[in-house]
Amino acid sequence: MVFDLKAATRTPPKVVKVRVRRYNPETGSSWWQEYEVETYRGMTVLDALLRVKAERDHSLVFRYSCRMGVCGSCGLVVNRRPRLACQTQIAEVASEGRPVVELEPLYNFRVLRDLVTDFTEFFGKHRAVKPYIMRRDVREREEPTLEYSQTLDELAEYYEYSLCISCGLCDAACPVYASDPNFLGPQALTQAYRYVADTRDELWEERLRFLDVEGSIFKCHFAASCSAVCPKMVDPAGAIQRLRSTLLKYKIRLYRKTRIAKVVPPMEKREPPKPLPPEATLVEGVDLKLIEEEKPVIPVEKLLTT
Amino acid sequence: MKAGTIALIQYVTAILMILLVSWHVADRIPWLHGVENLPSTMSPEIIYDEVERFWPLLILLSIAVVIHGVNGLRGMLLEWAGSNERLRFAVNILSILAIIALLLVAIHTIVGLPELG
Amino acid sequence: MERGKFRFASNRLGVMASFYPWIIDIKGNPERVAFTLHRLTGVILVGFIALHIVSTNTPARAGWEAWVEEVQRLSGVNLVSILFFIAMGALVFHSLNGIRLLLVELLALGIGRPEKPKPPYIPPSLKGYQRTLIYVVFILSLVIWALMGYVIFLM
Amino acid sequence: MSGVESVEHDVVIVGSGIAGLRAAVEIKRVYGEKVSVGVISKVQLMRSHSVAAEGGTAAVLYREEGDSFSLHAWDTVKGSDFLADQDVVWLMVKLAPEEMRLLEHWGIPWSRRPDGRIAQRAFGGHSFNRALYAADKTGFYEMQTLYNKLLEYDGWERYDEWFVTNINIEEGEFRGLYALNPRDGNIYLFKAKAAIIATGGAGRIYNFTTYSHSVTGDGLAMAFRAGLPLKDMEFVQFHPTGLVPSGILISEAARGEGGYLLNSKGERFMARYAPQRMELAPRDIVSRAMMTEIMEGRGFKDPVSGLEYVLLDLRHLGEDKINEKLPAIREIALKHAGIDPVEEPIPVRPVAHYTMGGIHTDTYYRALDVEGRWIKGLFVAGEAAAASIHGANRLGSNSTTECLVSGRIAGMLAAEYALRVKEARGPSRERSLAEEDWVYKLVRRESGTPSYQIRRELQETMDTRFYVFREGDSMRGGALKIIKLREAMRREGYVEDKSRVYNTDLILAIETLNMLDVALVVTKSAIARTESRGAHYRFDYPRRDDSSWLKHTLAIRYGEDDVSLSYEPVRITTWKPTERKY
Repeated sequence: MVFDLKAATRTPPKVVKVRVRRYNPETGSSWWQEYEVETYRGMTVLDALLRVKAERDHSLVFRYSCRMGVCGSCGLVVNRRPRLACQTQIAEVASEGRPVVELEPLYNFRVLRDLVTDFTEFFGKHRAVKPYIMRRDVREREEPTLEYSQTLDELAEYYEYSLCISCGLCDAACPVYASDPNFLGPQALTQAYRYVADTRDELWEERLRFLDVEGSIFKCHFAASCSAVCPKMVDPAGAIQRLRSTLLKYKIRLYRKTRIAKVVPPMEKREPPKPLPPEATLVEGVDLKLIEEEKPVIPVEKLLTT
Repeated sequence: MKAGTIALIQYVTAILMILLVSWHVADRIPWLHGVENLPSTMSPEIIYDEVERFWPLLILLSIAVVIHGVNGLRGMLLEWAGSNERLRFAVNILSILAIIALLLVAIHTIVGLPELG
Repeated sequence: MERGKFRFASNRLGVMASFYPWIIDIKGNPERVAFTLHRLTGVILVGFIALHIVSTNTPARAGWEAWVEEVQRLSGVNLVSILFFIAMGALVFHSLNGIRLLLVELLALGIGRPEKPKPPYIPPSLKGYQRTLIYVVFILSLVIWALMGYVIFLM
Repeated sequence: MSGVESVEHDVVIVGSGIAGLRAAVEIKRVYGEKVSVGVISKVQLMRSHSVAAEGGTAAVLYREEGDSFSLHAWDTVKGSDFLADQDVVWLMVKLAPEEMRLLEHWGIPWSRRPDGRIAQRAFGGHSFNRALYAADKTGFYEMQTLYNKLLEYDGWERYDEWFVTNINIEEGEFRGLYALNPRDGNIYLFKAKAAIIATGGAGRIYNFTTYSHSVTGDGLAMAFRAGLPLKDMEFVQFHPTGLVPSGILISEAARGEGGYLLNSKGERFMARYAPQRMELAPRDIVSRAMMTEIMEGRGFKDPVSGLEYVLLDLRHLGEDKINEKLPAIREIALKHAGIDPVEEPIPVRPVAHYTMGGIHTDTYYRALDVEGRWIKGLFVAGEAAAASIHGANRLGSNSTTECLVSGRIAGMLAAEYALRVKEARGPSRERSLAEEDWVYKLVRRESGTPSYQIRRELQETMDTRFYVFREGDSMRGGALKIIKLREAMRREGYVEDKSRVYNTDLILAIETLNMLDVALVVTKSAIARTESRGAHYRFDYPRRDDSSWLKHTLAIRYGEDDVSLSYEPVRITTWKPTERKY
């Protein structure tokens, strides 16, 4: 999301009206409820909600956890724009002229109660794109000798897309996701591209082939709302365009992944180990060199039978 | 058909159309034909001449345009159909029928063009 | 493991999201407007093409006289010519924006390179040259459309 | 309600942070379909507090360049103020490098050197550049990698947002646990052959803390209620740099990359306290230095919250270096305090950051009772465990390493144990009904004190009386206060929301009960330890006292509002305790 530094550092209006679209699953009724909240400079939407819950209405339900913008729990719609409650300053969304903060549950998700939405489908779609490294050298992958080599340029190719915190804001903003329940959605597709672009992934062809279906990348038509609302600057719109371009080139045999990461060679230069400081006094009879070279053993049999 | 193949067709027809449609539209510019207004560029003589000389291009244009258009609409209808399999099937069948019907009309236009009286 | 006794509500925006961009706050997102217009003009054009193909069939079906008569309906300001004018506007925008989309979607051009986030956190695809192209498309469409209007209505 | 529905798995994992996920991945990748796993988490998977770890993960990666296991072990032991059990430290140090390479093979974007190898950087208390990092979102990437890796496998079930209320231990054996399903408000019994508790620490007993709102010490409290001993709970680490006023962590990487700490006179005051390491001295030393500066009047005061602070200055690093190495810190300062570190220094003060203590375990993360017998089928991993790697003070970047290593060991042992046991034994029916009653009696009450008020008072008490500097009388006052709050919560704790779906009001009330349990143990253990060691610093006993206090505290439940303390010797296998100086 384009970050408006000036708006965020302003002082918000003294009192704002927090309007919440609530929903009760036991009766199936939905209504708007309004709370007045006193603000201070630096107050976020989450702070306001927490204050309402603690002091005004204990039955208001919303998700939150880390309050520092990395866990992705608190995605909701603030004044008709999907945002993270914890990193949206009241001052950004309310002004003296319109001291109102309208909160709705994330669009395009099922509402469970008040501002809490159902992420089952979302996580399922994330899983459907196989978001993990696939390799032919399975043995090396599970019993590593050394690390796979990856240069800074190769890292930069996918790094941006790996920042995704699965908050669901992109899917809430996407116009295609809104009308087509089969669409995988920007979040899942971005993760698919993150692994296509990663040099460590070897079975990219398989990934491209199963993405070549209805409801996948070809439903995207670059409304770019996903990138516009992404709180972590993941740029799903860019990723999907690259993924589509890659897939189409691959279909007409113009694309091959040229660089597949290999395990780095063992290090040649040898330096003597840095000595321990003089105050490290050993217990009598201990040979540090021996312990240093010892392999760690876990006596499973003994542990589980006693 | 694979979704990627359909998408490729959509893009290829798009490229074709950018060329063909601009030609097709440009041909209606009155000054090119030295006439006063738009309807005059569509006089039987000009049209007949055009079809005689460029009929393969016109056929190509109509194929591209019909496929691109109907397929585009199909995409939107499929979104609306969601996961209702019967609706999806109906949309796909109707699209194919629409493409065939429109192409038949277009071909008839060219094949059945009467001699200038 | 859910029991049936609770009702959970769908919050999908539905087809409206495609045709009414302001259903969400789209500040800093002209791509969304272009997307909506592209869809809208697409629908208009499908209708126009169907009609166009049927109407150009007139000479083959009913002879040249009928054709001349039909063409004459386009002169002056009337329902047919106004609809034709709208279709032409749709055509211009759809083609120009289509060129931009071909660059972006087919060739992944104009959307910048992946980069690490830094303030003020503008995603690469929103600051690539496709953004400039959007404004070019909007302005150029209007200019060409106006010219077409001159040809259709004023000559 | 006719009894409690039950769910059965071979292994249940409570908590889905790095340790919990690592355990699940270990079971799935080695034992595959043979062992079914249930992952229960009070938040959605991928949202645990582990995502907030920023700085790095320590491991000896390149011994060719002069690092050695001995050095890493020594740094850890010295950092712990010699309270660490040295055999566990060795185990962690030895297993760490493979964990790093496994993660690398599974897709984590470690920051790299230009030649394609993994980059490492300096970290407080480590005498070698051995902290691996992925920009400054290391914990987040480890979570993401493990979570994505887990998605590769079948035969496991996720229980997102299910809130575990109690674990059941009968006859020295794990016999199932209870969890509240938020979608229908029912309590389910989880029967399993083995369980792994990986619920993390208890930092939310403080208000000024770096922890997520979800870290309320639930696992520790459950174990405490089940009669298990909690070890070394008096040791709560204070990170030197928490953003004022929200408490959001400003990673140690900020100082690792060369940030200065300044007092109100503009001096780099660390020169007086740790002339060699300066800002990179261990956390407890930096925290105390900052508090000394503030108490001697060389700090600033925040007008809104009333918190006093010093400044962390990054301006000399320049915009490019900040954007390259510390993007998250700049983002946090901008979005949560409206401060651009490129132009202004950041206000910081010590903040509750890590619970060194936890559920008593042995070297291999098996949960033990107070006599040292294994509770069959029960394992503990991550921050919730106190195998005692961190002793009295944790070294930066050792926590994620421990989470990975302990997750692996616990996962492996739990799966092996599950394969050896024929069937999962559950509790008696009466026990299950009692559980329903325990949870819903809060909802049935018609009036009383809301849990928010009690929680706030608890946090205030902890913030003022159990902070960086502690003192006997003040702590005793705090303990009395906490006992009063416990009584208030028991007698008149009130849940206004009567709904069955997503009743977060109820969950907050149970959390408050848990927090009070943990706080009680912290206060009692802290009052008893009459010395200063690592993170536990007392004005009235400012010296370390090895002759009487080189031992672990074990606290078990005793009556309603008391704990009984016993002590266990530290396992010193390699190095003798010496004075700790930097």
